[in-house]
Amino acid sequence: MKIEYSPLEMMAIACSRRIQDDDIVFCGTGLPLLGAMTAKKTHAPNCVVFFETGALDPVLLEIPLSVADSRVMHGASHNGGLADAFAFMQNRFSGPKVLGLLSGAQIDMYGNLNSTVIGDSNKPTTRLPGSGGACDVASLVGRTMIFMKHERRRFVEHLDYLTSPGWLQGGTSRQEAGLIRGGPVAVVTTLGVLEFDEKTKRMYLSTYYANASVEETVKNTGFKLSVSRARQEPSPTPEELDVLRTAVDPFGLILD
Amino acid sequence: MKIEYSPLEMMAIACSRRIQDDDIVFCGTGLPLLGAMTAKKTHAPNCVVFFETGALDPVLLEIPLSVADSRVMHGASHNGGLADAFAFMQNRFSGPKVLGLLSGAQIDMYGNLNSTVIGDSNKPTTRLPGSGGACDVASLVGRTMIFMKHERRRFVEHLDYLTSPGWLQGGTSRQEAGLIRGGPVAVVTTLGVLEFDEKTKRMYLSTYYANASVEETVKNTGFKLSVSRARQEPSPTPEELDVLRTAVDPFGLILD
Amino acid sequence: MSSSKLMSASESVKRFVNGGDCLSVGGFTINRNPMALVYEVLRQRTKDLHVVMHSGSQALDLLIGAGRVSLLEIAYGANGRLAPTCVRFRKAIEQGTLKVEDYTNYQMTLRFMAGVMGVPFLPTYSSLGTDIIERWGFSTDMRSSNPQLPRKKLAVTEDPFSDKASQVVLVPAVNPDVALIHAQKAAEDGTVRLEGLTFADIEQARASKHVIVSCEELVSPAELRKEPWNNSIPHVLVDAVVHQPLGAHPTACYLHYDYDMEHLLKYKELADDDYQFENYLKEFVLDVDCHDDYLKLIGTKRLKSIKATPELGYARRDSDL
Amino acid sequence: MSSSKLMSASESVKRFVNGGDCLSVGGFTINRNPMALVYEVLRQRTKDLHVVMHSGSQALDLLIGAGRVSLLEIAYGANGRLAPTCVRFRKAIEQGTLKVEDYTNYQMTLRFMAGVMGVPFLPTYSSLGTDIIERWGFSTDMRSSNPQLPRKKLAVTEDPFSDKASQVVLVPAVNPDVALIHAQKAAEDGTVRLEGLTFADIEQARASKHVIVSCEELVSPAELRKEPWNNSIPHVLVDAVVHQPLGAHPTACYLHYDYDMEHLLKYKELADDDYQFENYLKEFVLDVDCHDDYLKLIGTKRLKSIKATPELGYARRDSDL
Repeated sequence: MKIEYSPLEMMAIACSRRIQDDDIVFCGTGLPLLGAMTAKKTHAPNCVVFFETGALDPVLLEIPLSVADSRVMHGASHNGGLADAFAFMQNRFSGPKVLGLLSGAQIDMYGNLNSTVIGDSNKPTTRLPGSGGACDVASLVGRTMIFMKHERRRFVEHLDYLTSPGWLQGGTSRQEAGLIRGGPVAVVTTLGVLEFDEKTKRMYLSTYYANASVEETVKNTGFKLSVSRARQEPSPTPEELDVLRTAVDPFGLILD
Repeated sequence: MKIEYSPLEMMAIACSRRIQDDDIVFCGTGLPLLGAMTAKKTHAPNCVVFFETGALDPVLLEIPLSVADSRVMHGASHNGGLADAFAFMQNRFSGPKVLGLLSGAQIDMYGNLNSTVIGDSNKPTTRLPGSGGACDVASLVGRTMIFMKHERRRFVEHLDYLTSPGWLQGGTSRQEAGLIRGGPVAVVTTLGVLEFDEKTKRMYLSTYYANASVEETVKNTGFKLSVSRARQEPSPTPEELDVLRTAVDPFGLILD
Repeated sequence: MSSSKLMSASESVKRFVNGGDCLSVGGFTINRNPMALVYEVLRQRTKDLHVVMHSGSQALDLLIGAGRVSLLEIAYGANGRLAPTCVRFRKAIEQGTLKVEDYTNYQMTLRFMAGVMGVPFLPTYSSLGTDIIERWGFSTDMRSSNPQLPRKKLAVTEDPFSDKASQVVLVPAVNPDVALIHAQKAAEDGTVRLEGLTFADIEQARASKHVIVSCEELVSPAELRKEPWNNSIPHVLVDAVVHQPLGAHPTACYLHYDYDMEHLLKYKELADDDYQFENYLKEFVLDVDCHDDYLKLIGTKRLKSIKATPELGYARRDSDL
Repeated sequence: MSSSKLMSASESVKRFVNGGDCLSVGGFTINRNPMALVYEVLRQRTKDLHVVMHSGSQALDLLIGAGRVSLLEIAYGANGRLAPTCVRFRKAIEQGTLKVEDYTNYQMTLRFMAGVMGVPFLPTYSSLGTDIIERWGFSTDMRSSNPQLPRKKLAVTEDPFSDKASQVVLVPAVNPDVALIHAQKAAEDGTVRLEGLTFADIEQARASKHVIVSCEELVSPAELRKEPWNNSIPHVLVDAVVHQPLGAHPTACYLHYDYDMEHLLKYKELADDDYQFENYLKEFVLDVDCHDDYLKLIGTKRLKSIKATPELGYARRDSDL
């Protein structure tokens, strides 16, 4: 029997699979949050969800629509303010344990993100919301996973504004800039999952979804993409889909 | 009718008289605290008592024996931690409103204090408790008042260790060192009250108690003391003494 | 003992907010924006504001849309998933009518903290290697002529305690002229208690010269002073206390009400059109006398629908279905 | 969901405190010293400790008196008015058996805060022009051979945001190996709630690699998680929870009991004599199996006399008269 699922569901599940049981998962809202909630309700029951607004390990009875939604804190172990939450990520003991889930309007081959402006930063064609906590998370936590719509205009050779640091100019440039740890480990897109070469820190295609293909991925990427290591991402299991649809987003607030 | 009173009572009252109704009074324990409590119960009902442990504007039902005594916080408007309390003193809006009450083992002619060591700092004859918050208060608040036993060995030409800054080397040296405000305005001793020359910032005798004299003060000071501006400190009024004895320290915890 | 600081929103803004002020607005995206106070700032035609905040949303968007903001230092302008970028914020920057300086949420928080602590800067590793450091929104000329702007956006320096070359970003302090905060509880003496998420409200208040606090519940000083360690701002730092239930509408206030999703979505649509935005501003703010009259426009039915379930602090979604 | 971190004091010290560790002790002078945990450190003969704290008192004095401390970074060593200078602390420094580095209370607090924040330093104006900056207790050699010591005691630097020459003191971060904290409430998952004065306990805990918390009351995680904004330390940062009523005796624990003035005054007297101090240490700590047995030595009559009056949080003095 073939199981039907949407690209958004596949993304949430691809994310979920990459979350480990001992991760402290920094979440924004939307799909990344669904990924974390799915992980927690399947293979990683001990992972801890954490928001920049300070709520740590809440019981998410309903999906928050902002990290400032009162829903992020029910049953949490602690709610500090922003100062506390970001200190937790910069701290030498807790910071390395945090997996940050991020997204952006543009991404380059080293996983750097733009969420500030499209066009000239002093007279932009499109103004975006700005960093918020994204640059902080990308700078400070142990590792990050990025969510992107896989479109050519988003996967660009040069960002219009480098808001959140990935591997900067690749190689050892991130450490050389003074960033103390971290960097992106995966980019979960609407077509597949990209990872970064251990040495060059350039993005390559790691997996493509059953509904997508290597060619489609290449066509929708604005820079040269290595695909030699690409394999197919396993389709969602019935359990994964069931948890996502009935326990994580029953009202289809994000998935519909 | 002659009113009997002790030197300690006179000190507490001399302090009380120099507290203004809009002061936020940083208190340690002991006599300075009695001074602040007396002021609050007489001419300065709106002055706010404040401890480095964070309690602001408490109702002091009993006299605390340490700034960490649980008695410092009953009915307070706020209890932050140390970080909060010291930030309050360094803050550009609240800091200038704070009057700090301090004491020390040694004082020099510019109102600098030593509460760290007697003798060589690496091999002291006597180890004292250390700065605690004294150096912070002396550095950061709008003005300070100092309590001292008036003894020659305490009023010294050279401190063994400069723990808490007064007017440093006098004149404009305090500002030149980078301290943003503050400095001592009075030294309340067992014999009288000393103040600082507006220009040179050298200590001079401002008032002597009725039970003491100018000569006694000079004899007990280890550096040359200007006395030309000295007048007699008015004796405690019956009201001042009554408040101090019955409402402030009824068990004689400090006064006896 | 302390005299009462209780006054109307109108009186508080008249006394403590002036044209040209550096204004800090509390809350975070769709939560606890001090809307009643900001509506009053709009009504009093206060101009030429310099706004400093971290994650701005509804309050900020109205101030910008009404043309009251000339300088903005900020990390984020969005209404959560209800407006991925605040509409009037976006338009004003795209049209070049608003000068903006981009920081991160942590950096803005550190700027307030430095202001609280009375130090010129605080350090962080965040943003090393990014355009947050490289690109400045304000020119050196602007900076040197305005004492409320830091001389430099950020400064990168060497860590003097490290053996090896190690860089750190210094973030400049900010001390706003006035902070507007909406709290769950306050007392007439100025003691304030926030419940739930506090964001950077405490830092924003403590860094500012003047603080206006509106509150859902006005309680006695004695009640708040029973547990002083649970209070958020001491009375001496607060200039005005405004008792205004539903004072954060259409944003949320934990334990009291949820954000008004319908209102915010409608606003987002209207805000996209200049004429309709003007009408919205007139209808809901400028032509209204006070916040209680504004709440009448919203209507009791809507307000009832966003009322918080006590044990959750927000309005249960399934209860609407 | 999270597994239990509940264990005995003995087990917690065995697992998380090692000889040579940099140890941070919570509380402040006569309040909330983690005595049960420190007694256990003494019983387990842990040696060569490097202690970092702000205002040390009874816990510190016993560790020093027992010869377990080789390095000390501190602001204050006194028991309030009960011992203007801690006796064994004073003797050890006068006899040259203890190396000490003097900071101020704010500086020690900033050192912990910098550790919490993961930054190398924090700035302050405090101590400019004083010997706190000029005189160092540890040599450059000691510093370069011990990675837990900062390369410099303090560093004075120029403010890069100021037009005129303006100096500021940078205070180096400290990240202790382990923090010992005594709290009013904790849950087996590691969630901790302090009530009343918090001192720098939260910063000390958050800066440390390992955290052991003893508590008066063991409550369910669900109870503490009802008001997460009133919790002090999140469960993920705590390694061990020890349920130990009267765990701060003879220092005070707000809402539970007062300091034991009689015991502290007697201690001060005994501590002045080497032989009597050794006897005290044996009688009350080393020869005792556990804290409950220690409490039996103190006796129920004394413990009853220091029991807190509920509405005050301390024991009323006039009730003894």
